[in-house]
Amino acid sequence: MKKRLLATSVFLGLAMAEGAVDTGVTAWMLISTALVLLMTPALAFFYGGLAGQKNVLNTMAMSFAALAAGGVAWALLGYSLAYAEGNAFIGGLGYAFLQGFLEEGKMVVSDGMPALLDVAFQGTFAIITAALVSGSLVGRMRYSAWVIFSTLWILFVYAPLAHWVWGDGLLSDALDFAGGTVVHINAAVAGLVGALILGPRKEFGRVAFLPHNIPFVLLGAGLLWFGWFGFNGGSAYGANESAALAFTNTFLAPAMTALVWIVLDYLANGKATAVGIATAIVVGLVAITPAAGYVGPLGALWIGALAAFPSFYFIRVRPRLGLDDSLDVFGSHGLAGITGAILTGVFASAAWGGTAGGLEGNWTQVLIQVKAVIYAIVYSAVGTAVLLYLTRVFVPLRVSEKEERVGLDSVLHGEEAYPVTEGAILVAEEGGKR
Amino acid sequence: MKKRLLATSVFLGLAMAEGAVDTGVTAWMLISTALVLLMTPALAFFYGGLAGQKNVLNTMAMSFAALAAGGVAWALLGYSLAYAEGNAFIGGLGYAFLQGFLEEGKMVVSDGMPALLDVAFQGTFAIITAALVSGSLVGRMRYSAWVIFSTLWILFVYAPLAHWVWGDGLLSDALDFAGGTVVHINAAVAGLVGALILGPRKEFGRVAFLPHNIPFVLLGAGLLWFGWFGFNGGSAYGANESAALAFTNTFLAPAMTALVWIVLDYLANGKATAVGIATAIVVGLVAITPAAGYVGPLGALWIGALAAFPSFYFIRVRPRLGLDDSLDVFGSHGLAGITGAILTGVFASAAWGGTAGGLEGNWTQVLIQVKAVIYAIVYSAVGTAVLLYLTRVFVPLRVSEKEERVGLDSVLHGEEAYPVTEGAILVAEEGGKR
Amino acid sequence: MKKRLLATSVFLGLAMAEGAVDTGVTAWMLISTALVLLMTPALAFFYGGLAGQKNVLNTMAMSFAALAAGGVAWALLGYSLAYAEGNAFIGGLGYAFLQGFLEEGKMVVSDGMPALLDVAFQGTFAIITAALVSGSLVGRMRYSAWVIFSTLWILFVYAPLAHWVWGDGLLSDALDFAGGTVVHINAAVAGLVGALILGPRKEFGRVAFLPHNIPFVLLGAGLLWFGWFGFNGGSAYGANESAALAFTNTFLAPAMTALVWIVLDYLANGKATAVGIATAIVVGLVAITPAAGYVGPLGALWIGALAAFPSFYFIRVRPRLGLDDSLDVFGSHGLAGITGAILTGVFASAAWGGTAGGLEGNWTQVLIQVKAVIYAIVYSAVGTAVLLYLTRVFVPLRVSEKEERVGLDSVLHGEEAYPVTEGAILVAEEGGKR
Amino acid sequence: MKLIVAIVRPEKLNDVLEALFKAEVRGLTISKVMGHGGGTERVETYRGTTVKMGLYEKVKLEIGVSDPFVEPTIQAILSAARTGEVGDGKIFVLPVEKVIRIRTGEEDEAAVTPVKPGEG
Amino acid sequence: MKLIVAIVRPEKLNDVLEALFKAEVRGLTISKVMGHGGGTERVETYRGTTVKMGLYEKVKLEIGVSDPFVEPTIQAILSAARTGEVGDGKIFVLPVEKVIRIRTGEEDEAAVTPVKPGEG
Amino acid sequence: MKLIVAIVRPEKLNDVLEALFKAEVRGLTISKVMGHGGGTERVETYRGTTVKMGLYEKVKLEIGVSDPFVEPTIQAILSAARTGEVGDGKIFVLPVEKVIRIRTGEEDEAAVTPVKPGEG
Ligand SMILES: Nc1ncnc2c1ncn2[C@@H]1O[C@H](COP(=O)(O)OP(=O)(O)O)[C@@H](O)[C@H]1O
Ligand SMILES: Nc1ncnc2c1ncn2[C@@H]1O[C@H](COP(=O)(O)OP(=O)(O)O)[C@@H](O)[C@H]1O
Ligand SMILES: Nc1ncnc2c1ncn2[C@@H]1O[C@H](COP(=O)(O)OP(=O)(O)O)[C@@H](O)[C@H]1O
Repeated sequence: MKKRLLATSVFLGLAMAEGAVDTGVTAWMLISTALVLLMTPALAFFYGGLAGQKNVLNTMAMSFAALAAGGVAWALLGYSLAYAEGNAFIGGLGYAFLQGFLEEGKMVVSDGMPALLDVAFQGTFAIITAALVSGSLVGRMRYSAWVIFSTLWILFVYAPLAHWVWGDGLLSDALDFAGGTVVHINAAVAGLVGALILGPRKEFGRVAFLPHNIPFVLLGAGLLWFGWFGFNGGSAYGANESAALAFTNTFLAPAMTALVWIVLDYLANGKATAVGIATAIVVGLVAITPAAGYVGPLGALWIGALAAFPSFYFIRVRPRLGLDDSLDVFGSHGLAGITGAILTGVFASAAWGGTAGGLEGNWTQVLIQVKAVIYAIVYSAVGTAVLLYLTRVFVPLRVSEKEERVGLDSVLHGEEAYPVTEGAILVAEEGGKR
Repeated sequence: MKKRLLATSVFLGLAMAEGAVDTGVTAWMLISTALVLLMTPALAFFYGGLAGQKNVLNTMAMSFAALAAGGVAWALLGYSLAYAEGNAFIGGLGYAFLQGFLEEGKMVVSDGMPALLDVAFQGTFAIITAALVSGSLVGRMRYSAWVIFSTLWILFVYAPLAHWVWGDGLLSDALDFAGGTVVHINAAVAGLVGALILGPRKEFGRVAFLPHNIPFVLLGAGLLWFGWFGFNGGSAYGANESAALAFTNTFLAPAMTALVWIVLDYLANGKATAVGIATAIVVGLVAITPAAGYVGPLGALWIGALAAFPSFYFIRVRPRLGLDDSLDVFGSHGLAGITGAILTGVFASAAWGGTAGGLEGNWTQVLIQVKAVIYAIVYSAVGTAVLLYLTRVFVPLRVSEKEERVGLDSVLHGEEAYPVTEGAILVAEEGGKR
Repeated sequence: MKKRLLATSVFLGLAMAEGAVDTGVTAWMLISTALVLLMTPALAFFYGGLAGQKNVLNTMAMSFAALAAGGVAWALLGYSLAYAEGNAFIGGLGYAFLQGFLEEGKMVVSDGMPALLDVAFQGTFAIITAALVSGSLVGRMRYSAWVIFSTLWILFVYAPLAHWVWGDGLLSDALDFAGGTVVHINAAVAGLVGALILGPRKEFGRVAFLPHNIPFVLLGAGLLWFGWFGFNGGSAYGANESAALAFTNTFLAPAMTALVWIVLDYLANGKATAVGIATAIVVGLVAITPAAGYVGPLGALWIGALAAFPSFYFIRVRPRLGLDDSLDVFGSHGLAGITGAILTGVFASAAWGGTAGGLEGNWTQVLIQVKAVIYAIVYSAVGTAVLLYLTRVFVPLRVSEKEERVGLDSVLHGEEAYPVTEGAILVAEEGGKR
Repeated sequence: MKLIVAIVRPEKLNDVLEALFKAEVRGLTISKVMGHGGGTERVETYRGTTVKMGLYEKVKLEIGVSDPFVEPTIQAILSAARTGEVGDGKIFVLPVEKVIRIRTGEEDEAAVTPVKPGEG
Repeated sequence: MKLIVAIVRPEKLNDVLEALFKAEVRGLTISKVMGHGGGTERVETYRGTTVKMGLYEKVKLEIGVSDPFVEPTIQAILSAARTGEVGDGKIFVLPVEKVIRIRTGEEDEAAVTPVKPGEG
Repeated sequence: MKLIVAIVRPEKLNDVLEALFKAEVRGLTISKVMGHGGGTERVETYRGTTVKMGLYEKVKLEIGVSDPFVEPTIQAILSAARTGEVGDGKIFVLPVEKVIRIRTGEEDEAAVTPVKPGEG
């Protein structure tokens, strides 16, 4: 079925019979799925901590919307569009409405695990990708517009791109182990385009938007790292050498990025910031994502180190570019995704991961990687723009200036993150006993 | 030993030899146990965030008490009362004081995993169930009374009910995959009865009790979902098709519930609340719990969707009924548990889960489900009342009105959740060096 | 390779071929590694919650530094010093710079799992150990000094000690299942020595240092417990009886410690504190760490119960001893580590864990345990002192009194944990668009 | 013009607001404060650190009123905030030289007269 | 000597601070407060509990000034804090009998005259 | 009757409270405030956003005292709160027209005379 699945088993020289569950593989894929699911609440905390006091719940609820609407849409249709047999551009409807996972009254088993589980595993990727996009848009987008847009986006931007890269589609020669292109570049470009279409927050450039709770940012980063072991390790579709390699690289690269970032921060500000460390961890995780099972551990350390630079410097200047990518999705996920995608082509190692990269003489792979990056950028940008304009037909995308000022938690959700009980007067309703 | 265990292996047609560890199964059961254990701290955050500023630590400490006293009581006696050979009403003492897990100087292995691990796995269920009850009682119960009551409750309400359903007891024909009846209905009824016996908080109906930290509520919901994959997935007692099905359903149902809830919230308030989304996730998780390994994925989506309605509307009106079920345990866990238990009988599918339900013509199963629900409600209600009155013999159940007003963190724990250092004067003790 | 690895396989009577991956074992070791990694962010919350409002980020960033610099140093050199073939005192350079994990173009597999994964698994232990040390030093140490010191410490204190105990070094007859001596005693002694060398905070004894956020402390404790299942369970290097035993004991012991602690707290203060419960959980986890796979479950309950006493009473009097071990690392990790190490010798059971202890007649084991404890204390104390004085050659260890008063978050990181937006004036830079 | 500063129990705030509303006092500003008075102290223990907390949470109201409103305002507060137990708080009446409504620049009486709704 | 107490919108605080800076007013103290005025109420819903929130976040400035500075200070606040919508806030001018700078013991005018930098 | 308003460093609060206690001043109300004065500014950086923080945390004490207590109260604060570095804070003495103890309705001197313990 999925290219990724097949590729892995072929690489390992396994000829696993259809129909036999491998309990070890299944155990690992179960827990990996749970780990990736956890990444979305983790992201809600990473983003929510960076948000200002009045937009905390809205920021978090955007991620949770992807868990709700996005998860349902993915199961009913998105998975099929990504992974059912189709053409080079999009998958078919073979798995639509969750059909196709029972055969002769038994659950289909594929490559050692029940095939149905893949809907959930891949679903968690679709969800976190949509949730990532929200980071560029917080502070001004109407919640209803986000729910509609993000659901459509999973179906018509994420699913096709997943198909191109992993579903035997038109980018199937690119190396993208766990989603550097499909997930991170895709989300970041969508965020960037969204930020441009929505326009900046009204007070952007005049007022300082500061994080409201940096411990939450660190909590988010810690849980994201934890979850990412499932993201990258689970993408091996086995509990094998490939998983162990991907896992270890996911341990090494962000450690290196954080170390380099601490040094860059010292050099630039004389101080290592906590927000910087959290950001660096995410940047390193993004950068190693496409490479995780393809490069050796020293390659992972290099990728981690190199990925720090573009993100560090871009995030520093971004606000002064007049670009209101509120939580720096492009600076973190976009640039690190691109850096990682290209460096995967450079550091890929035949002995470790099955494919030689530039350093082992196969520079063509770098070109293939660049091509995939460009295709992804173009598709994501166009698709996102189309869907945003489409959404605008039904609901306005932004709140009013006054609503922005009052804060989206109150205006859109009727709540405050940390409710004040002083002066809160209980509303008696008819028939109510008070 | 446990019915659940036997059922699973028979269903899969496995004839696993006693004595051989399956590393994949064991790996999955180990991690599932850890996941379920995490649910209790997660619940502490879900509840603690909903609590007011002055009762945060008390609310959390109630959950942690279940981890401490409850865990010990379970290991020494509760497990045996639930799962050792006994009669239809209660298990024997075969496993009391952790005996019976060594044979001929080796650890007993059963169905592919070391039997001792089941004490821990089942223990995490007992603990979370007791912790759930606390949500109805926060804001007025004396901590010592809670520690005593909750420990007794695990032994004499939870353990027998687990025995009835899973331990070859009198409800062994009911379908309850992971504890819809044993855990959720049971906890919710106990909470309801407890709330009635304790009576409402003194200021209930006059003062608005607002959550103090909604991000904590979302954190709790996210971690609960994560842990629930072990709760439902681990209840397959294998890393197999049943686990994958239970897992995927645990992914689908709450997503659907949350989506429906967002819509209901929009219709009712014009706003989707963050507390609502968090609540919906829990409601969906509860509803799918009895059904997880018995219904197909479309069935799971239906159960998720339908479960939103009773809980949504009940929680809206509950405060106006004069019922101080402080954190809506009955509305969330009770109603969703009942809905889920009955719908399990409706949507159960022979192809997916081994037993046909109403839609496949076997409407008797629905009656069996209803019977189990009624038995559970009656037993839990009576047992809870008896144990509360018994506890009252030794310690008062409630704090005084003034203590309620001052706040339980200060009164019962001598702490504040967010201590104020202004005006905190260090107490010098004799011989102390200051 | 590692003694721990060999010992385990021999004990289980397995003759697993080099080269064959066991998917179940690999799945368990993958997730265990992720679990232990999570312990460091968890510790950041445990410590960060206990810290005062002005030192939250600094406290957390100390743990995260271990994840960054410590992780990289471990991978490049520390692992080799601990586990490559060497002499009785230190390992060689066989694994330095991540060499030695590929053979004939394939990843080396050892005892059922890819050998590379062990770098990550053991790395997470080195990281958390260094992070633990920081708890004694918070509130006064310069961040640059900490980054340098903690990195050196991992290489030259942690790695050699790991080699002595687990790497076939001079303490290889001691029982230390998952690191009671190597991790906890080591960290606590280093913290104690560090606190003495740095000296107390300037306001110590005059001003009350209160926790700023106790829910964070409980979150940290909950996540630590969760992660500890990987710490202890993963140290079985298999998904087998030993893992199940270690896991179950890790469930039982802290529950018992927490229960005893609640009682002691009641007796001493008339109140069970939430901070106390969180502390007790950690104390119980520490105490069972060396014993986890060696004692039966009743032994675990005894160890959990007994470990409460020394820590409880020491933590009560510590501030009055004039000792500014800021977050009681010695009281929690040191005393519980020592208690656990010695009681491991007492309660070890041949039937459960392969080695008889004192209660089964082998009192020599207790002497061996005491010897290992003493060696570890001496080595850790001397090594820590040397490295601190060495660090001082390059950077001052402490901030100034005024910087202490202003708070380390602002002074060292240029941030506040909960930034205040009132009065924050955006700095326009040249060329910047405002 | 006077500025009435009242320290009350937080749990009595809603009653006070209601009483002020009935007395047709609309504009006011409140803040969270901590008070020390004749009351007992709480003891808290965090690990080995035992502290005395002599401060209790209170709410401070600041109400600018024209002279005829002084008495009614005081009476409203007294009636709603009293429990009779130590810790009920104090009312201070301060002289004010000038009051200005920022929105309009209106001064004194005009500045404290309520207006038609909108965002406040 | 007067104490000028101003209640302003939090989002206007930076503008006010800038305006005061230009008016050469250096010393001031601010606090977060909640204000009730002529504005509308927000409704919030937490599960079954619906509440009316009649209070809005405001910032209070307290500025001790010598008499010649009273007018410039008021003007600076008025110009920077006004949006024209209900909720802009109030300024109160209170008489002060004595001001003392704790660091030096200087009184009155001398106490509110700015000094050379250092930690403030 | 006077209302003494003092802005002090948070780290000096306990010393001030102790000094006031010795001066037999019992009733007082404190709040967290932020102060701006002659001091330097902190720079903070959050990703690409660099901000100047001109405000420092302070604590405000409000103490209603009868006239004979004014001087002792001021002296107690001055002696306990002074470090000699910029940022020590200010004391303002405001005239008060009336003080009322809510619990009893007692006015003026009687209202600020301490009572026997209980919850405060
Ligand atoms: N002299 C005072 N100046 C300022 N605030 C005071 C004064 N006396 C009391 N308060 C405030 O009033 C609150 C209640 O006062 P307290 O003396 O405890 O009770 P009561 O007024 O009932 O005798 C205190 O917590 C404090 O906030
Ligand atoms: N009489 C008053 N006393 C104290 N504070 C007041 C008074 N009137 C208004 N305020 C404060 O000023 C704020 C704005 O007042 P409001 O009446 O809503 O608007 P406006 O002044 O524009 O008519 C209020 O939120 C409150 O904090
Ligand atoms: N004119 C003033 N009005 C109100 N508060 C003031 C005034 N001047 C100073 N303050 C308060 O006093 C604090 C210390 O004042 P500052 O001028 O920094 O130091 P110093 O009084 O030592 O010269 C400030 O942070 C502020 O809170």
